[in-house]
This record gives sequence, C-alpha cells and structure tokens, in this order.
Amino acid sequence: MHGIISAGIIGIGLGAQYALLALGFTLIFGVLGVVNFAHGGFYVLGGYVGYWAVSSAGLPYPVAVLAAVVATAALGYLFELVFVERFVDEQLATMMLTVGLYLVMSTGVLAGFGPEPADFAFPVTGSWHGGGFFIPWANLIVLGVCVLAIAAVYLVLYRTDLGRALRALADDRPVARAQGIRPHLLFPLAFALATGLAGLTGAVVTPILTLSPHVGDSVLATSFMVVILGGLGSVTGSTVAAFVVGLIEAYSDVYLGGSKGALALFLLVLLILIAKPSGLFGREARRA
Amino acid sequence: MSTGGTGAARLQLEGVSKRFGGLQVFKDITFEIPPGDLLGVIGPNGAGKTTLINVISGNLPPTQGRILLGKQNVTGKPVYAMSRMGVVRSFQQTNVFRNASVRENLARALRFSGAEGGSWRGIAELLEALGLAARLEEPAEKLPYGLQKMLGLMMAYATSPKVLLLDEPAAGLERRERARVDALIDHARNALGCAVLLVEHDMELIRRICPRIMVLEAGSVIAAGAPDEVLSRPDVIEAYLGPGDSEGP
Amino acid sequence: MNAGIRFCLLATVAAFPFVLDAAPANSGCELKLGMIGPLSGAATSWGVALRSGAEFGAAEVNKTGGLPVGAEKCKVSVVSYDSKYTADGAAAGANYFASQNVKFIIGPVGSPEATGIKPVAQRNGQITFSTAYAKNAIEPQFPLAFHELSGPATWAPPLAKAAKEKFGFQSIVCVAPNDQGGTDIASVDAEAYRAVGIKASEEYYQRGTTNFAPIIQRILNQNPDAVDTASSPPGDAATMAKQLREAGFNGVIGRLGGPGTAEIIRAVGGVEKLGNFYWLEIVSTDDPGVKALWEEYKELMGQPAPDNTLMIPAVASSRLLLKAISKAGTIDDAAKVAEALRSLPVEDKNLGKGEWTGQKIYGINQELSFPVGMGLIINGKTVGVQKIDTVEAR
Amino acid sequence: MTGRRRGRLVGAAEITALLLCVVAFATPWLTHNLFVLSVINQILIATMAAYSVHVMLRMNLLSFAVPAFMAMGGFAGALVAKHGGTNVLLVGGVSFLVPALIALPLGILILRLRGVYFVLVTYIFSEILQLLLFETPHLTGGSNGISGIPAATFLAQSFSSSAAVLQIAAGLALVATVVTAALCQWCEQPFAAIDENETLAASLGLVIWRFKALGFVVAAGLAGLAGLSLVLMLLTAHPSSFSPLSSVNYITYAIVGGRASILGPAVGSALLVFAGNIFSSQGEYSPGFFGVLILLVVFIARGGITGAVHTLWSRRRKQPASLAASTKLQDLA
Repeated sequence: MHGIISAGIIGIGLGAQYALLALGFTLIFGVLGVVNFAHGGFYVLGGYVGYWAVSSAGLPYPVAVLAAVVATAALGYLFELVFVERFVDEQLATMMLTVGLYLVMSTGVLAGFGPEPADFAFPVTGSWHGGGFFIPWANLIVLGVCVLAIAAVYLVLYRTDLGRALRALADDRPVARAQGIRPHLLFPLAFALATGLAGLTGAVVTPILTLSPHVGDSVLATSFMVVILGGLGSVTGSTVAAFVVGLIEAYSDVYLGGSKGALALFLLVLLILIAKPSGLFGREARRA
Repeated sequence: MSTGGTGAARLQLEGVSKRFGGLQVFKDITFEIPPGDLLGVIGPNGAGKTTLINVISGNLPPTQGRILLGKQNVTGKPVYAMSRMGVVRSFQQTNVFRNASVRENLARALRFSGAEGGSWRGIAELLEALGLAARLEEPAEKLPYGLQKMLGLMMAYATSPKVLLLDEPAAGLERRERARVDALIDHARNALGCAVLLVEHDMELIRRICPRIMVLEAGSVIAAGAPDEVLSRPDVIEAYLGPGDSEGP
Repeated sequence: MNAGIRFCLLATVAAFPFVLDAAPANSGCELKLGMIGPLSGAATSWGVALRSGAEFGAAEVNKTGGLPVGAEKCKVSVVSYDSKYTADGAAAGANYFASQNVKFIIGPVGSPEATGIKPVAQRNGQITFSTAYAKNAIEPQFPLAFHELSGPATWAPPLAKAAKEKFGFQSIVCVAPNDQGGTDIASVDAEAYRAVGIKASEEYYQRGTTNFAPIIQRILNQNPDAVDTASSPPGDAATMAKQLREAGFNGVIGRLGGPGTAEIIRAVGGVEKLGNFYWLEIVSTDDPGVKALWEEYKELMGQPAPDNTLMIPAVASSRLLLKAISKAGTIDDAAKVAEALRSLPVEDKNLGKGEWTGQKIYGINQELSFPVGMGLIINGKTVGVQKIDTVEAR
Repeated sequence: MTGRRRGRLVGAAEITALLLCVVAFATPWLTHNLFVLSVINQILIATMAAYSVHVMLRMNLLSFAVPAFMAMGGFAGALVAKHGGTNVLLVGGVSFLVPALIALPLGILILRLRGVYFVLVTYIFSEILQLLLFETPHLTGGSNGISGIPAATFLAQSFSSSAAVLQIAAGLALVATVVTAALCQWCEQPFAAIDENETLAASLGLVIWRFKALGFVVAAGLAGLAGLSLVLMLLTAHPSSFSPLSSVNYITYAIVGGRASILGPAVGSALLVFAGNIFSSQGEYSPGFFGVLILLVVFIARGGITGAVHTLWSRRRKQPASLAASTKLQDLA
C-alpha cells in the first residue's frame, strides 16, 4: 500500500514536469499545425540562459528564470518570423526547419558551455517528510509553477482577444482569416509564447535534474508522446495525458524496472492510440 | 459482385437513426427509391441532410435501422464497399483532386470504381454537356468554381452508380450553370437507371425535376409527397420556408 | 529530371577531389595520429578528453624536434573524427583515416564504436586503442585492436573487495543504462560484488531518462545497503545520487564504472551530504606523477586540460604508441608497430610501471594496465584516492 | 497525353536511379580510396532507408518506423548468415521478407491513423523494437548484438573486402530501386489520390487500406534491405545501429532530396551523407553544420532538391504550356 502511494506521488511529480513541457508543444501544434522538433532545444536553452544568469551575471534565481523565458520567447519569435512563416502550411518543410534549428541550437550551446553537465542548482533543497512519504520541496515548486503556467495559458486562451484569435486560427484557419484575423501577426506571437514556456520549463526543471547540451532529445520524445496521446492541440488533453504518462511511467518503472517499464509505457500508449485513434481528448482529425 | 453500371437497384431505408453521443441527428427515417427514380430531400440547415448522405454512403455507420440495396442488406458497410456496390455520393463543397488534371480525375474515378474500359465513351456526351470536354488537360484547381463542381459530379457519375447521392449539387452555381445539374440527373436516371437522392436548397430545381420530396426537420421527416403539395403545407412553410431563404448559401 | 542527373554527377565528381586532396603530402616525414570518438551527442566530453590526450602526446614529441623513425624525424599531428557513439560512425571514421593513410588511432571510446571499428580497422591495417568497457572490446581475432585502460573485469574484483572492507555493506544494487554501455559494466560489477559475498542485483534504465524518481523508488524497495551507479553517464549518476539522498537513503553510494564524481558531489550539495561514497578512478589521481600531468599539460598546451581523467590513459597510450612506432621504424606497417608495442616495457613518465593484461578476460594480452585508484568519502569527509593494484589474478 | 508525358518523365528518373546504382557498383574499379568506398556504401544504405520513407510519403504518411524494420531485416539476415547460409540471395530475401511479413499485421492495426498520430505510433514502434532487442539476449544478443557474422557469398565467391561489401550494397540498392520504382509506377494514381484526398478516393471506390498495407509492407521490406546492408558493412548487428532517433535522418534524406520522384531519396542521401562525413572530421561542430545545411536546403529549394530542380527545368523549357504546369504540380504534390 505504502509503495503504491509513493509511486503515485512520483507519478504526479513526473506528470507536472511533462505537462509543463507539453504545453508549449501543443500550443504550436494547435495554432500553427507545426510539429516543433526544436522544442527540446528551447528547453535546453532556457536552462542555460538561467544558468548563465545565475552563475555569470549573478542574478537571483527568479530573475534568471524570467530571463530564460524572455530569451527563448524572443528567439522563437524571430525563428517563426524568418523561417517558419514562409512554410507554415507545409508540415514536412516546417519539420525539417525545426530539426535544423535544433541541431544548430544544441551545437551552439555545446560551443558556448562545453559538453560537461553545468553546475546549475535549484536554490531550494530538502524534502517534505510526512506519514512515511516524502516530496522534495523543489518538486512541489515545479508543481506550483506548472499549475500557474497552465492557468495562465488558459487565461490567455479563453479570456483575451489574443487567445480568441489563436483559438479561431486553431479551429479553422480559412474561416479565421475571413473574419479578419491576421495569421502572420499572430503566428510569431504564438510561437514565442510556446518557446517561452519551453524555456520556462528548462529553467525550472534542469536545476532539479541535469543540465547538459543534449538533454533535449528525450524531452522532445516525451512532449510529443504526451501531446499526441492527449489529442491534437488540446491543452486540456495534453495536461491530462501528461499525468497519465507520468503515472504509467512511475508505476511501470517501480514495479517492472527501467527497461521493461519503458516497454510497458510504450505498449500502453500504442494500445491507447490504436483503440482511440485521435487521442484521449482529440476531436476528429482537423483535416479530413 | 457486379461492379459495372448495368444492373439497377432499389435503395431502401428502414428506420435508420444516427446519434453522435448525446446528439440525435435524425431518427427513424424510412423511404425507398426505385431504379430511375428521384427523391428530393429538403430541410433547414442542421436538419441532418448531409449526415443522412454520410450514413447511406457508408462514411458513417447508422446507430439503428437497416439500409438495403435491392435485396442485399448493406448496413454499416465501409465507403469503398458501398461505392463498389454502386452507392456513390457527391460532396457539398467542391471535392476533386485539385493537383491532377481533369482527365486524371476522371480516369481515377473510372479506375477506382472498377468501371474501366468503355466507360470513357459512356461519359463523353455528358462531358460535353457539362462544359468539361474542352478542358480535359487542365489541372482541376485552375477550373472555375462551377466547373470544379461539375467535375465532382461527373466523377461520381463516371463510377456508373446504381444509387447516386447528391449533396447540394447546385449550391454556389450561377443560374445558367444550374441547368447542367438537371442534365446530369436526367442522364443518371435515364441512361444508367440510377436511383437518385437529391439534397438541395434550390427550390426551383426541386420543383423542376423532383417527382416527390421529403422534408427533414430536426432529424425527423415532417412531410413527404409531391413538391407542390408538400411545399404548400403550412407546417413546412413554417419550419423551412418561413425565414424566406429559398436560395442556397 | 536531367538537371537532377547533372546535379548527382556534379556532386559525385565534386566529392572526389575533396577526398583525394586530403591525401598526405609526402614532403618530409609527417605522422598523423588519428582520434576517433564521440565529438557530438551526450558522450562528447569523453571524445574531447581523448583528443586532448593524443594532442598532448604529439606536442611532447614535437617539442623535442619530432619522432625519430628510422633516419628521419617525424612531425606528429592529430586528426580527429566524430564517430557519434555509433558503430557505423566509427567504421566510417576508420575508412576516412585509411583514405588519409592514418594507421594509428587513439580511440574509439564507446562499446558500439569498438564493435563497429574492429573488423574495419583490422581490414585496413590500423591499430586502435579503444577505451570501451565492452566484454569484447578486444579479441584474439583482431590483433591490431588494443585497449587503452583496464576494464571492469580487471578492476571490479579488487575494488569490490576494498569497498566491502571499508564500508562493510552486505547488499548492493548496481544501476546503469540498458544498452551495452551499461549492461557490460554493471553485470561485471555485480558479479565482482557477489564474488566477495555481497548480495548484488542489477537495475537497468532506459537511456535518455531524465527523472530517476521511479527507478530510485524501485531500488529503495529492495532496501539495499549500497547503490553502485556503475557506468551511468555523469549527469544521470548525479541526479540519481541526489534523488537517493532526497528520498532518505543513507547507505553507501558507489561508482565503479565512469567519471563524474565532481558532478555527483555538486548535485548532492557537498561532500558532507554525500556521506559515504567510493568511486573508481581509472588512474590513481592522487599520485604525484599523475598530478604533475595537469601542470605539464597547461604548460605545454597553453590552456588547462579538460576536466576529465579519460585524458590520462590517452596520454599514456599515445606515448607508448609513438615509442613503438619509433622502435618499429615504420609509419606505415601497423602489424610491425603492434609487434613492437607488445614487446616494449610498459612504463610511463607520469603513471609509472604498468603491464599488458587481458589474456584471462579477452584471450589476448593487449590491455594497457596501470594501477587504478579508489576514491573515498567516508562520513562526509574526503579521504582521497587510494592506489589499487589490479594485477590480474593469475 | 498527360499520362504519356508523365510516364516518360518518371521513366527518366528511374533510369537515372538505376544507373547510379550501377555506377556505385563500379566504383571499386574507379578508385581504391577507402573513404570514397565507405561514403558510397553509406549513401547506398541511406538511399534504401530513404526509399522506405519515400514510399510512405507518397501516401502522405510520415513513417518513423524505418529503424525498426531495418533492425528486423538486419538481425534476421545476421541470424540466417550465421546459422543458415551465407548466400546473398537467401540472406537478402530473408531480410526483405521478415520485416515485410511483420508489417502486415502491424499495418492493419496502425494504418488507420493519419498525420502526426501515425508519426508518433511509428516512432513508438521503433522505441519498442529497440527495447525488445535489449530484452531478448538469447535471440538477438541483447545490448551486445550479434557479431562474428560471416561474409556474404554468391556462387562460391565471398564478399569480405570493403569493395565487395560495397558491391553487395549496390546490388541490394538496385533491387530496392526496382521494387520502389515498380510499386510507385503501378500504384501511382491510387497513391496520389490517397495523398491528396483520401475521403474522395474512398467514395469513388478505392480500397484504401489495401494500398496502404501494400505500401507499408514494401516499405518495411526496403528498410530491411537497408538494415541488412548496414549489418554486412559492419559485420555486426548492433542495436545502436538502429536507434529510434536515426529515423529523423532517413526522413531528412527523403524530404531534402524531394518527394516528387524516386531520385529524391538518392539525391538527398548522397548530399547529406557526404556532407555528414565531411563534417565529422570537423569535430563537435558537425551537427551544427548539418543543421545549417538543412535550413538552407529547405529555405532555398522548396519541394526538396529534385522538386526545385524540376520546377526550374520545366519553367525554363515550357513557359506557356499548361501541360508542363500540370505535370509539375502533380509531381510536387
């Protein structure tokens, strides 16, 4: 019983981390229809900007996190404007562009900071212990940031004009265009919002785990899995799926071991998708 | 299984219903269309007309009821199977292979339906009538809207159907182009012996060519019979003609 | 489409001069030492360390006016190739070097690379010095393949014994990634612990895992006295050590397999919090000779050495290899140089006396062994690195 | 008319692709430079893998399952060579058939997924297969793979030198080219229809799953040949040769080369594998160079290299004719 609850706590911790990661990915996908293969790159970059701000510029950690968000959002904005915009309707081209960007970004980080893991530590240490369970404070803070970020994204999407326009674009681009919504102004903003979220995740999560130039690979794979499992472009779906994946991973890893656990996770996701081809919260495919 | 267009067959619906989760799109629809006959279906937007076509064509499975083609029960068969048995639909929006030429579009219709061979001859005359014959080598996306729509109808026709399901074939067409729809339907009924189901907002067209019509409102049949009689019933006018929009969108 | 053909032909034609140009200009005597290893991806730091070691060995010789080979004095340079930690990358690298007439290769680093390069290098007549911990890193059928440092089968038994004596634990979990870079080390470690009467089990995680909380929970469910992070990459090992301590694990943490001690200490929050910790140093780093190497490197190369001990065996094997080339009197005949290598006394300026080992484990005596070190932190205090003699139990 | 023109154009691309295989086969007589041989060998392997992507792309399906099928073909071939026989026809046949046979039931399960859902499921499949290799040490050697594979033989001749290994790869690539060309030619119209408008194609009576399954099965077999070729080059079947993320490489080759014609995979593989090898001697900055190259090609050559060349070509030659326009658009679809 004790073990089951512990694994559940771990799963929720993982889920929070994945939810935060998937948020940006699903936004870009939902609004632009672009699979952002550089998502992990923005996560790593966010981590390194935070690291640089703390260790070289001597800024306090919360300011460093802010700096990471601003830097990654700015880069995302520029990249969308210069590269993605021209190809926004061509899924294959945008995929290739983001793959290229990811390679350039991770090489840039490697050249700038070296291959060794960076010394980027979370300012809060220790764990909360109670009733035979424990939760590291850092994980609680990530959970908090996750809740805040999701709330913020919901606010933006459902309470602002920007959000209404973005949702209109996500629903039906031609109709949105006909209503006077101008994608070429909004797409860079949406991209920046999403990459900023990836940067935020990087700045908050990498100090708890590891920060090195190549931690972005698995981040991409996880975000992708979570977003698709949740259903295309659905913020609610990806959030729920993040916790589903986190819990499955926790239980299968704890009870089956790392390698078999991963196998079980992948098989379950495969089965869910075969049974429900448009994801847990997916509408029918956007283009028939 | 016969795939050619020679045999004619009767389309019959028995108590067919469709429900999406909690939403009842239509229920308990029963009618039949003998070979060579034409049934017009009218009703306000959202009445379930397109869904009805989707269900008959096999794009969606019905929730209840049976669909019969001749004596054969074809309920719940997939689209391609329905199409190969001769139940073919057209689409409300223009639906053609935009990147292919007109000729390739038609060739695909002939090939995919299994109705290859002499059928080019069978459609030549109609191609002329619909204004497509001169533009066979043009890419479909370069055609004006009206001709794209004609091409879409022509492709359905080229499969040599036994039952033709037409979803607002006249919508968006200019007045003079609408006569071409009449020509196509006449051809289908007379040359192929097709049973035709016509969903349309164009009341002139309906009055002109439909021997009988059916009015669908909120998923139920509220009236059926000859157009003049049905269209003068007060409840139909209330439900449908009341808003005064007798033209298509 | 014809333009497509033309493009292809152009590309092919353009490729040839590029490649052929790279052939060595044969004026004077120039010796190119190859370095193959991962220079991109997660294992980059290992490749960089190896390259630095080879460059240092070359620079040392060049300072004395070049390497005497026969009547000539050869200038030594190092060329490197990124094998991306893959078998095909390493095989391509060996062929690339062959096309440039590079016969002597420091590296490759990882097990997949070693697997990929062995047959190709043998075919091309190239000597390799791999650092892979694979169980078949060297084999009798590949007499040109050498091993740059002693592998787990050599150092795990004495270290397991020493760790048991120091900390007295009765059970241990060895944890590593689920690919060859993990399984070939953790399974040998576990066997070594069992041999000294410790109850040992193995846990493998999916390479690329970032959050180890579930794995840690699984390990804790087994309630072990100690955890050995074996050959997990430094970042992974650091995260695991941190999460172990956060979860209230107070037992011993070990690391018999790879570098990364600095990261682990940092991640956990200092030596005091780490408590009891022991680790393998691939050389005895507290030896004055070894310590001097870092200074020598800085002086000769004008920049600090990379912070990775894998550089040290690369220096030692480069030196020995160059010595053998000189002795064999050829810069082309790898078989002759290999012969010379086997016959040379193993003695390094900084590392002291070593020997060729490997007969018992690999069936071929081509593993360059120097004493290794065991680093210790006991009760939150750094004790330092003890020299451990790994002389093969014959 | 259009049909005939198209046929001729496609024919030229196919013949070129076949000729390239023949040229590759002949390289050992042109040069003994091992690096050239090794690069061409890698290009051939990459081309076969990119064919696998190409076939699926024709139906607008992006498959990340290539490494998985390569692994099946490679390991099956390795096992047969070790325990059955080393005849290259036998080994090659097995490495085509095993993945193809496994693809059939798998395809029935996953081919109704479309777009990114299909992408993810095929990616997950690659991950699963990698883990299965680790978890079946008795069959596949686990994380150590299978080594000591005997060289392939044909008519009492043993192919063990780099040159001979290259020639086997060229032979397999030739077969792969023929298979790909035949499939794409035979299914050109159905594939194009599925690519552009699946709903319409189905409502005209096209049995979509049949073509998708056929394409998937053949694509799996092609990947199997690529896997075998890789195994023969390394004389080792090793899990690290089939990492799930390597699928991104093969997809990149296919898309950068252009999906318009069968030359696309070959051109993309040639350019990018060659560049990758050159960059590898540039140390840790190689992925960066590679990334810049991808950005440039995508940015400059819309529709991939062959697509862009084709556009230029037809624009130059047939300015006024709507004929040329129609073929162009069709090919770029």
